[in-house]
Amino acid sequence: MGRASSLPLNLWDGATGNWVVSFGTQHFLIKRRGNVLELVLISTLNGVLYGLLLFLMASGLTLIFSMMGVLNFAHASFYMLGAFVGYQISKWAGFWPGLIFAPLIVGGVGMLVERFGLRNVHKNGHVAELLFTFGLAFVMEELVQIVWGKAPVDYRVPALLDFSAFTIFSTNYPAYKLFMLAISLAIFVGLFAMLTRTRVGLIVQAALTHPNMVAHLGHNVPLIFMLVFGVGAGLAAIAGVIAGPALVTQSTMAGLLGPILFVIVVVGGLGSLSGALVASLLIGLLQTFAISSNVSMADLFSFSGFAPQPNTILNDLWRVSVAQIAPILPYLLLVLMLIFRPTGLMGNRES
Amino acid sequence: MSDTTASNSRSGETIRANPRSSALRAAGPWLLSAAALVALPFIFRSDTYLTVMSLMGIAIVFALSYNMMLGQTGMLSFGHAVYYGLGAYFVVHGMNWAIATRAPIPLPLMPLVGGIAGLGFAVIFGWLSTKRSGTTFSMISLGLAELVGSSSLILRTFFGGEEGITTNRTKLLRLTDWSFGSQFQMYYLIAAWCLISAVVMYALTRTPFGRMCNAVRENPERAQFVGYNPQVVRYIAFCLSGFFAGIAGALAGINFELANANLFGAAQSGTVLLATFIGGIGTFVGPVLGAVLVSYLQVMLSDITEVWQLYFGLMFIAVVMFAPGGLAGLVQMHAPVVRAGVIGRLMPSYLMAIVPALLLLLGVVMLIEMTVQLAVKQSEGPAMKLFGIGFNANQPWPWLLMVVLLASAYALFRLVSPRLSAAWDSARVTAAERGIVI
Amino acid sequence: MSAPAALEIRGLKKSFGPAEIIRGVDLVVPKGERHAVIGPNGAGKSTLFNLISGLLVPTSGEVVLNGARISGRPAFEINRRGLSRSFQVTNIFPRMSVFENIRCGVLWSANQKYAFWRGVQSAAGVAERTEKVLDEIGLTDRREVLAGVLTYAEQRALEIGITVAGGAEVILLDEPTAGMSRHETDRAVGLIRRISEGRTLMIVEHDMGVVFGLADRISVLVYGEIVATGPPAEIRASAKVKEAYLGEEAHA
Amino acid sequence: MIASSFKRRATFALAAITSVWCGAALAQDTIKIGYIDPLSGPGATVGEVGLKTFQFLVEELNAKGGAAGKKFEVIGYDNKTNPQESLIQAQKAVDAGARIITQGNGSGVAAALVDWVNKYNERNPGKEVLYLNYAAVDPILTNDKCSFWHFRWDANSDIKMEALTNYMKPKTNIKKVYLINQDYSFGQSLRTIARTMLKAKRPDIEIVGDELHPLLKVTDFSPYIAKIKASGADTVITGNWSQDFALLLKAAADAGLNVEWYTYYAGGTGGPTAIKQTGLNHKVFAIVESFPNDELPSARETEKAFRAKYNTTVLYPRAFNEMRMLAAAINKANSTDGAKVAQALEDMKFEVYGGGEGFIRKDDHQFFQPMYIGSFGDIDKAKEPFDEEGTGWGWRQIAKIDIKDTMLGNTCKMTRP
Repeated sequence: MGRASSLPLNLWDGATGNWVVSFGTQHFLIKRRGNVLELVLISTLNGVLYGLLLFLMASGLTLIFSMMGVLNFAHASFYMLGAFVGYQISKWAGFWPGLIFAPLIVGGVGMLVERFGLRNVHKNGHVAELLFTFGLAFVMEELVQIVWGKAPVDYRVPALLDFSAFTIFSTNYPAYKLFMLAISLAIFVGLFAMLTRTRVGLIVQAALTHPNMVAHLGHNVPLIFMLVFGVGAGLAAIAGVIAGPALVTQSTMAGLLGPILFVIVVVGGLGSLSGALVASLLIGLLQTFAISSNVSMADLFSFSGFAPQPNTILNDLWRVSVAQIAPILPYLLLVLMLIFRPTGLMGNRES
Repeated sequence: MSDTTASNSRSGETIRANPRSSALRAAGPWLLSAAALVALPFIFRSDTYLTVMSLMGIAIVFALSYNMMLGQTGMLSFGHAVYYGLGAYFVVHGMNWAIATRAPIPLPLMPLVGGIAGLGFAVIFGWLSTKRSGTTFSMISLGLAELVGSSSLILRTFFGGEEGITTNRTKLLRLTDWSFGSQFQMYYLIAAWCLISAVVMYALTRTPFGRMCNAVRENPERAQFVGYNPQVVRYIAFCLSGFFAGIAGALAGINFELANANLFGAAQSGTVLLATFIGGIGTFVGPVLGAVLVSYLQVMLSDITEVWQLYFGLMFIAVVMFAPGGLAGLVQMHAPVVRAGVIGRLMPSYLMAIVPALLLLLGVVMLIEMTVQLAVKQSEGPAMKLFGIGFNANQPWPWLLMVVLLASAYALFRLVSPRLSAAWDSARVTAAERGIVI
Repeated sequence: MSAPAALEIRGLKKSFGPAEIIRGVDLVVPKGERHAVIGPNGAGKSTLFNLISGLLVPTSGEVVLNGARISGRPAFEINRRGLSRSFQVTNIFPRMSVFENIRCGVLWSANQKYAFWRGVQSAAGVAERTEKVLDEIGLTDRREVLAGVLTYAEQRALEIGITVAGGAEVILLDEPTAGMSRHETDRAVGLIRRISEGRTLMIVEHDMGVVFGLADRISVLVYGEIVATGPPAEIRASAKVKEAYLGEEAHA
Repeated sequence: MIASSFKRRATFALAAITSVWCGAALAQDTIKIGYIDPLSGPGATVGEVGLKTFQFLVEELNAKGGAAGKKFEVIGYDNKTNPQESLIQAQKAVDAGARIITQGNGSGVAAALVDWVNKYNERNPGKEVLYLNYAAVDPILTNDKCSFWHFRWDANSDIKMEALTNYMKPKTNIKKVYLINQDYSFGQSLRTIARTMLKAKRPDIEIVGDELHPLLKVTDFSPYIAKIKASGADTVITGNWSQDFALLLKAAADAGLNVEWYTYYAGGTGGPTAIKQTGLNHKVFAIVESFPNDELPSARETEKAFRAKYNTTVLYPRAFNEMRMLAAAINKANSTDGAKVAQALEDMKFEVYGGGEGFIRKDDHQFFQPMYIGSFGDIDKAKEPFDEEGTGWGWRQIAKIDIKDTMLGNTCKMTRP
């Protein structure tokens, strides 16, 4: 056979920084400007960072969803609220008090929402609870707009961390991003320790795998629910406080992230924290790497000489690059996952 | 038309009742609706109101199609706008094709194109998503909606990018001298399709399949043990719902002579969910009420206040928390009391409850508008006017008044609520004594 | 055994993870027989019913209904072949009227399938059959009430009504009298006797009075195995059964 | 003096309801302008500034007696940046007596409105509506989709690129250019024209990257910045606006990307704050028809008065041209009839806000005027009094593009009534 494989074999030529794409015996050289290794390293770091940020939110969402059966649509709104409260405190007292107090305040707000809102809706079933959080997300965005306006606020990276930590080849990596990475990791470790070492953690774990068991435990279930909701909101707020200065702090920030969180929870597997972690990292890396790739079908198959008619749907598909479809990859992953592995990566419950 | 689909309480009677009178009773509400639809443009004559009523008609079809899934079959979808949007795109392409080829298809038949497109895609996507139920189904619907929404920006040839595809509805074959150029004529086209779709969707609830939809919503496991495959029931419901969503989308496409990516958007899917739920998912008329109210508020509320979305959200939360049956649920709750003829007993305490309700509303509106004046509209200064009364929002007395309003509303509620519940209980007991099924 | 078998169970086994709940059940229920399954709590009676009716898929072995293998088939298909069951925990359509509940049980067998092109009221024979079942279970005057607000005994009767509405030849009843008063139980037994006339009945029941009064034959299930099968008198006399299950009660 | 928009809107709503019940249109005692732009939701930041600009202009014109003996009145309609919603609001505006609508945000909205105005005027002869566009820059609106009823005061995206590339032409330090734009019609047309024009004017410039990213959906631009960095670009051209601009710059500053930025909308709301945050001092350039620190005294005075009143910069100098020219056209036609006003506007020459003469090209109804390149950074407070968004930094005018260097052909085949 002339062609051993129909799949392209990609090789990176380290000496020249070019990629060699081979189809059997045919080789194609794709010239890359600059250093690919640099791109890969930076993308990996960014992907992991983005993934960990997502995990901070997804962990709370998973906890709430698994224990209370509530798909909390407003979860990303707590993230937004965390960023704004953190910003407000940073204006009065600096960044660090904001890091401590904003999550506490938002966690408190979360508990109030559970106590006076969600708990009353509980008797009307899960759909009503979901719709309640749906409305809440709506209202929270409006309230934030009234208080802080619609334009982005000037939330600054603390001076202490405003330098570049190291330089890979020629790209500076900001210290603040390393700090974000460290905080996210620390919280992940802390959360894990709490779940495996403490009494409340054990109850929570039992509830994750056997949701109907919570009621039989004899503990104060409403109180536990309230705490879980508060902790979930607080975790999202931490993500908000640390992401706020790095990304933009604006009332639209909740709407941008909300749907991705659901994807993570489902892809990771309902009721699985480690699944949520893996899914967060997967989506973080997937999106980051997809963005750094300009390849389209037209590039891949340029050797074939095939070109679809202009102004046809095929032509649209032919020319779209991986970077352009990066934002829909999570949803594609979600749909495929649900079709082929409905329990998610690490889940053991179907719905 | 107004009885519940959850409990078809008259189904037994109709067998015994005189067939002619029962047919009349079934047709009565529809004839009345038809008469009202014909008469409305002569009462509300401006183009603005014709536009708003056209939008209501579209929203009614869309909300009813949504409720085929949510209310009838128990499937919560976050992506119903997919079929709505595709309906609009296909009808606009269809119209442009008909204009270009001079195909002899009159405009009034065009919504069918959208319906068939909606059905076609529901057949494909439904096959994927109705394999699962509950939350998983909801998630798949969300993912599919995002996928289709994003692909509309990739497949520009078909979807026309962010500008979308336009058409001209007056250029199609005309059977009468109506060109459908004016909103007046467009209104009647929408009204007719709205009525036909509503009749068909209502009839669907009265078929063996419609009953099994309810059974699957109530208890999918049990449905299996009476011989039905819940997955098939859900799939058919999904497809039919997609068909009517496609019709609604096609009407929107014809009305605006435009199809674009907004029609797929999460906002569109969210709006139909809000409208359906606010109206009430437990009854057939609920979504109709919700669609009418929400369409009106969407167009008109933004004239009165710039934070209309906040009022919108608060209203929705209030419905979820205090009236989970929606508007129609509230009305339905009173049906036995009315039939027992003891509604009069509730009136005194209702009249009393109106006072704190109004005070509360006033207080909340003041709180929101004054905050907005000071926070959002700083540049315009503190001078504002509310309900025709001018004042300065930075002075203490309006805030004091607001607090007094809220506090007295709370106190009055505490005072009235025991009376209200006592009156309610007594009315219900009397109704039960008089043999009215609750 | 002269009558042909309505239901035949061969080497049925079911494991959940490492735990084997049904450990090889063989049983033949002839047409027209009223067959009771008794056994201590946790013996696997409900699991056996779930395996027969298609709610669970057996690990090995097979279930044969009227000569055709049904094990591994989905529940709705087994129901269509003429096997219907009730549930230990009331399993009805709560926000539908009593009439609707029963009618849902009738529709498939009246060949209505998924018809969305004709009215449910125009379907031939459906209303009459529903009326008849309503009459049988004594809920005619409660027809318009939502099933969810019925009394417990009424819900149990409705449960049986839904089960038999489709006219299945083989009926499985899972503890139909559990939680009932003496008086309610007597009425329920009367109902079961009426509806099982001319049908094959399999019943799981704890109330020994009901079992011995109703059953033609009894099987005793202990730890996932049938330790004895026979007419009531034989079971009452069996030392093996006494030892394994009846114990004290038989001596009393 | 407008006490509050609540009052105004409530009065209007009441009036609208009354008019419906009476079945009669309001008496035409004012020239009503329907302002159709986002006043709620994410787009409201810019939409509200626009509304304030038009309110400011209405007051200015009314103080001079209005036009043709009538006063102006602007009524805001919230289109939620949604084309369909815009059509509903346009219908409402027309019902409320407006014969002139104005809009600026979103090419999709603009395309829908042009289409709607065409159809409305065709179907309602004698009640023609004019659509004055102050900020939607998709070239198609004055080319393939041009309309007799549509006038555009903002330079379209191709004209801006023509001016920008003419400025870049002699700059020899530009060697490698990276294009990053939002993935929708505006971003796409921008990247295409940028490639064409750079190739024609500076064939030696290498385009090392050409990126489209999703519109308003990206939260972390660092992957894109990594790509720009890997490409070795020294200059980036972007049409990004709003958060897509702010986030892009933030990520660039974080990664220490040292390039020059040629932008369309760095001056937009939130843009200056973002640039200041990143510390890119005089590295970000924008092309506009006038900057706040314009030396023309009249422009400075207006800027001062506008800031005093609304605490924000004059974001839309072109809206001043639009409204002042509209008043002139109504006076010239001595009528508010849509067709007559449109005829009066065609070919009109006008002394523009920032100084110099501009004119409307009759062929396609595009307005032409001198354009300016500004650079954002620290300013000399004595000579350049205006900073932006309280950052202490401001715009410095670094180049003027003569009107002849902004002229481009068009493919418009206008049908006139």
